[in-house]
Amino acid sequence: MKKTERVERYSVMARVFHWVHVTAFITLVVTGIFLYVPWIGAVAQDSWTRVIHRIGAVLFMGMPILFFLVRPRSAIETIKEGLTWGKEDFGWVAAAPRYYFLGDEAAMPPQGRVNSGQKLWFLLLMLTGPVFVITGILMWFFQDTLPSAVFQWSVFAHDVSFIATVCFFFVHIYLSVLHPLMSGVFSSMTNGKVTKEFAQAHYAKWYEEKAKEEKPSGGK
Amino acid sequence: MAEKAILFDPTKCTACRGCQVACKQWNELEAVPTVNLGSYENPPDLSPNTYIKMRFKELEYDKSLEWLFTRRSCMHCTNAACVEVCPTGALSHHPLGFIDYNEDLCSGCGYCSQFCPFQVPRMSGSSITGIRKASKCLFCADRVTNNLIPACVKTCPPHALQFGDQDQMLLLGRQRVKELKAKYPDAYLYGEDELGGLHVMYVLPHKPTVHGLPADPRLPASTTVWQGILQPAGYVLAGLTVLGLGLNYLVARANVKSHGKG
Amino acid sequence: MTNHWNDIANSDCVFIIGGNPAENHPAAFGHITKAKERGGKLIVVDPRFSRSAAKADVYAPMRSGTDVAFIGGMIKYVIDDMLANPQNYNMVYLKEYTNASYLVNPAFKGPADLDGLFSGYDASKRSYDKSTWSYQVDDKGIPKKDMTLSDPNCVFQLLKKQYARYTADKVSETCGTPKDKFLEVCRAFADTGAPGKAGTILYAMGTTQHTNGSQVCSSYCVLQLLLANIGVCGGGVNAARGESNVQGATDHALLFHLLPGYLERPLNTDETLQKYLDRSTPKWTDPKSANWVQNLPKYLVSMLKAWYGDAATKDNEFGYQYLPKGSDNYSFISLFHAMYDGIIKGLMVWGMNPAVGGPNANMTRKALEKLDWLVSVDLWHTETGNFWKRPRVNPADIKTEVFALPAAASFEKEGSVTNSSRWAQWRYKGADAPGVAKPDLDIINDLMIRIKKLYDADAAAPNRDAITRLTWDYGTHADPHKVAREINGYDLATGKLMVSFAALKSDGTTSCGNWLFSGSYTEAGNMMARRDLDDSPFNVGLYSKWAWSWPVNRRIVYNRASVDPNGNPWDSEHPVIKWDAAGAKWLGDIADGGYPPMAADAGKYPFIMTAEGVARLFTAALPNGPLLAKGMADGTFPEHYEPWESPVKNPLSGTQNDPCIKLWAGEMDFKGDSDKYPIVCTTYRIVEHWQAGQMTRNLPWSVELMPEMFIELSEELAAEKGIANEDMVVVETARGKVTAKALVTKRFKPFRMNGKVIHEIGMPWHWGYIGLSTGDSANVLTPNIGDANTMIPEYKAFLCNVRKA
Amino acid sequence: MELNRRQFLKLSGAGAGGALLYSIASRGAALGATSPRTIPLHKKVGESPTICPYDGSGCGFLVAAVNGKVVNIEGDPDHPVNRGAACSKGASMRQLSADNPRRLSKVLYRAPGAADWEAKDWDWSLNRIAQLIKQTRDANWKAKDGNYTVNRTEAIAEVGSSALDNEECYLLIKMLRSLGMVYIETQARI
Repeated sequence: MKKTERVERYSVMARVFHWVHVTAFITLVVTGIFLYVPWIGAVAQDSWTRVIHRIGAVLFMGMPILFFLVRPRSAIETIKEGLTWGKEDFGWVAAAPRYYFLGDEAAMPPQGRVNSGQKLWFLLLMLTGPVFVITGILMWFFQDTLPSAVFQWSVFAHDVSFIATVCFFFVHIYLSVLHPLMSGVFSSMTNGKVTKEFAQAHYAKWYEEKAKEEKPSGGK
Repeated sequence: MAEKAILFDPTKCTACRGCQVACKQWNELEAVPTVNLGSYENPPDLSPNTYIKMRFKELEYDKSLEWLFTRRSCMHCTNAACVEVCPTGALSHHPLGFIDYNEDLCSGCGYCSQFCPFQVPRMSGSSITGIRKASKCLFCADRVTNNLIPACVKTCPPHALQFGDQDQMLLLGRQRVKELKAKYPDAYLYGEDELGGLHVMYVLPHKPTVHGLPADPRLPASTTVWQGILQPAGYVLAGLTVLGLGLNYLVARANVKSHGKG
Repeated sequence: MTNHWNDIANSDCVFIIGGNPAENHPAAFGHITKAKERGGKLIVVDPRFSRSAAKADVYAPMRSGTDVAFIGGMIKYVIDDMLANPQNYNMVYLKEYTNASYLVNPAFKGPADLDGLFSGYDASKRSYDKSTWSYQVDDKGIPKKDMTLSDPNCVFQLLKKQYARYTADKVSETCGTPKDKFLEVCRAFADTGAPGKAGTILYAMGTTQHTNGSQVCSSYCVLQLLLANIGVCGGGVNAARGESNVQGATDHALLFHLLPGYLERPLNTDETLQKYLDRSTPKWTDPKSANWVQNLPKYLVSMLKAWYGDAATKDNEFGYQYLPKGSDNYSFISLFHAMYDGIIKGLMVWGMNPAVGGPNANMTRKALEKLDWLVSVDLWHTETGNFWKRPRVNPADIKTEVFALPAAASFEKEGSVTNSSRWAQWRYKGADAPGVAKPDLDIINDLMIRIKKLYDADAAAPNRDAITRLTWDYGTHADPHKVAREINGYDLATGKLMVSFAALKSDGTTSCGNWLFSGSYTEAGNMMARRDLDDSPFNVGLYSKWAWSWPVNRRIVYNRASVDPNGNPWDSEHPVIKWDAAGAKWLGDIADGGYPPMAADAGKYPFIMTAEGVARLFTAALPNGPLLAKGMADGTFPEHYEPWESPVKNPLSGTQNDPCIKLWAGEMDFKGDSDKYPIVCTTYRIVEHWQAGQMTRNLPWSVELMPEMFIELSEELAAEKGIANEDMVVVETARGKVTAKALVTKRFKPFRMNGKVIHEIGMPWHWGYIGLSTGDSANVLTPNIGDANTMIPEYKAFLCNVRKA
Repeated sequence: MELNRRQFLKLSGAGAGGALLYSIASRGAALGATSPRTIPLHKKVGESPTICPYDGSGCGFLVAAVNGKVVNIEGDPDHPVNRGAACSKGASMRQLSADNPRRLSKVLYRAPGAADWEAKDWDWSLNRIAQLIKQTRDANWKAKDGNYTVNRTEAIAEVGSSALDNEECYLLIKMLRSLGMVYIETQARI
């Protein structure tokens, strides 16, 4: 059987960063959720969740920083990408309900390397990540020195971020794993590649740019 | 079961501080290293090894000197911020009214110590590792659930501390305030209404702030907004998200199939 | 205490002066609170605003050492008020139960006549010829009386004359007390003079530790007698004692001048038992006086029988000659002078720490270096036991052989202690002592067994029989019950335990180690171990079946003064005793002597322990009797004298100091003058620590509460000296200096006396150089000067200067 | 006005998708909030009556010990003087016990000029003390003062103790006077 043609979406580096970050995030969620849901709180006794939460926090804070240090250019590009909103993005917003519910692919304008939904997820993380980090650090290191109101509102802000992030995280997982239209997306974060068809269907703009880029360079 | 309360009458207290030591004796708490801070007061603050301390204050009132002695310990609130924010159930309302603390359940999050309007609970251990436990006055839970009175109350030579049914203590406290009114127009029974009623009430000759107590202790606004609005909102949002995604899954699966795509 | 702790709750007015029960006797405050809840008032007079003062209804500051001036002013207030409003006072009590009506020798002159002195003073001897301090007697030797109290030579008129100088203005000028505060105190306490009302005076070492401390106590007695407050519920003159068994140690005569039960020591001149008894047994001819102390021979002979058993016979004066005799003053200050001078070569220290607790500590510590040997029996290392390794000395230079013997703590052994209420209470062994530590009883027993063995083997040793014939049959481990029974005494004919001292005999047929404790351990059992809370019949808190109180389980002494001459209580609400005419017996407390009421034919005067049978407003000097019967050393009435070191001239007379105090002239005895040392200094205790500190400065919990030595001074003085709170300051006297943290407080205020500002500072004396918490000892500052009667050091008022360190 | 968490939820959470989840989640808290814990006493309270060794009030205390070691000391609730009360000193009495490493647990001896203590046994020490007492007494015996026979020694003194039991005080004074001692003082004098 002839192999389906595949295109690379994420480098090894990107995938490692992604999964380590995911691990940190899930660790934080799991060890954090004990403080949110009282009836499982008993599991959290004797502070082990606090220790793990702190380790997770270091990873969670550390990965983006590391990424910045290792791949400063692509990090900046990623941020630029997330902040750059064109007409396709507004088109995406308009088309999203039909697209995701009814599979109306025609309504969806062609998307770049990341679609607008992913941009939103990224932006949210850009927002909540620092909130987590700053309030986390305040609560971690400055609880005895700053007024307790700072801690109290830090908990609040940490929680707001938590709720928003977790809800969006559900969406993220759902779209990555379960949504019928997205059946190919998961592999992009495992082996880094998607099929040509998938790329064309979901990231048409990106696929075309990529195809153009590859030709002059002689390709493989 | 009738709720119990402690009534503290600073006008009878002689600051012998038997309560401070009796508490340590019963609860096996070690002495805190201290230095003299230009006053009789010590240790300087509550700590994991100090559940109760007396505050000393010199005050000129009505042309004569007063030396105020005020108890500082857990107030065992009815509307208790610590219980509201405790995520693990380590802090809870005991049917006898006091805030029961089950150290085994404490995860060391420190919320109680940060949300308490009286800044009572203290953390032992390290906030860096997070390996720690909260500590605070236990209301001598093992004693009071075995028909003994709390160690601090029992030890008080001038009967400045009394223990009994909350309504009884209320009556005593009101009576005492009435007696004090002649000399102290500001006399006040602190804890009758504060935070839904405290299980440690003070007969105050002066305004609460003079005694170093918050005039109007409340649950911090953050507690209400966080516990009262945000937390449930979080459940609602998460629920809605999951519901929405499920709905989407059902709809999308049917539609995407009908489009004939795989 | 004439009364007891629980009885304070019965008081209508609790007057605390020279004491600070909130800090030093906290349990008292349970009873004071009850008194206040009943509507009673609390008065506190103290140089500083103490934790007791913080609870007072009336607080009056008073410069240290001016107690007699203050009380004298109150006495004047009461006498003046009494003459104006006799209906407000118990005049029957005054006339019938005190010597107010007794006529005094017309040759007697007092300070009002002699510028602060009494008649008979010999300046070269610094003592009085007391021959004029006597009563006018009739041909039967019975004192003459004037029941109208108007004869100029009657005690009441002499008293009035004595205190006429003590006006409120003079008190204010002398004591620095604002006049309105002084009068407030007078009014509040004088209210207790009404029949049925009672006021109590609660005092401690702030009263006694003065060169005229005994006279301060006397002044309380005079005041209380004028107000009819002695013998009644809620009244009395009540010394709060500072150690768990300082009462018992005194009762058992661990004091140079006594034998057990307050019997006087034999003097050089008491060559025979008979001479001793003749001298110390009071004689009185008034048939209405019980003169209980005339029974003294029975008590002494019974004690000798307990000590020397079969070796005490009529033929050898019951072993009287085995007792050492001495007339010199061997009191604490003398003792350390003798040690300093090399006379004392060996010292046993039993649970005491004189290197911290004694006055002029630098000299005390230096004196210890002169010893050949020192034995310290204690629970802890003490400054005394470790004097050879104190700061700034080289142990190699000190040749003293030192032993530290580990003793068991109170709850690691069994035995009894006597509290301030005179209650002997049994306590039990509840835990094990550490290591090889053992009860003092075993240590004493074991040591004496070895000493006896040495003397058994040495026939040539001087006065050997005193040791070898001493009964000492306690076995290898002394049983406290056996000792307690020996103290209680036996009827030697029957071998039965004595029921009370009333049955003791002087013929050698009874034994009793200490007559005061006779009845404490009877055939019915150990009375001191009783735990029955029955308070019948009057429910006034006597708790007569709880433990046992000397004498004869009497809870309030002089209780016959609580009833009228017919035996009916002055205060029917709080009766101590009551005569049941039908049953011809007393109900309630054990009455002072079983006699019927005074008005009955067989009745006696109420104060059975004085020769006169009445209480003394005027302390006459009687020819025979125990120490006090022979009068006070320094006068018949309390008279104000300034402390030995004082910043002012005595405003009340030209006699500056108590004229009878012994002045020391050792090479380390220094007196400071007010030019160099203008500030009054006083020392005291705080609730968190105890005495010389070894029992609390080694306990982490106590140290946590009060971690450091400190010095308290007023905001005004601090400003003057540029001292801020928590600064280190140096306090210096003629004897030494201490450095400690300053505690600047509103609780000390400068005294304004006749325009002159006098500062006073104070400090606790608990610290020393050994222990978990260490610090400078306040007693480095205090002088070697003692009370004219007791030689208790004047710790409470001396002169100093203070500066920032 | 303060709405507590449960009240608020009743009002706001009902009907929402998460309400079910919340009600499950909060049940644990609701139970925890009123846990009728009866907590067993963590140690014995007291059994052996004693009297406070500090001031002269004579307060009653109860000592509880396990295998001879003190686990608790607190006021004797029946005692008429203190009715169970204890000041800071009385309440700290337990730290007087053998558990306090500062307690003397050995017989210690310091030889003349020595820089430190050395441990000895009772036998040696008491024999030595007995000898010292005898030597000092006999060598400084005063049979006469002027014309009077006085039979005393002024070379040995004893101070204390108001910390002893009555029975101990009595045996002590009996011993001291039999030795002819006159320099005998206790805390009462100072």
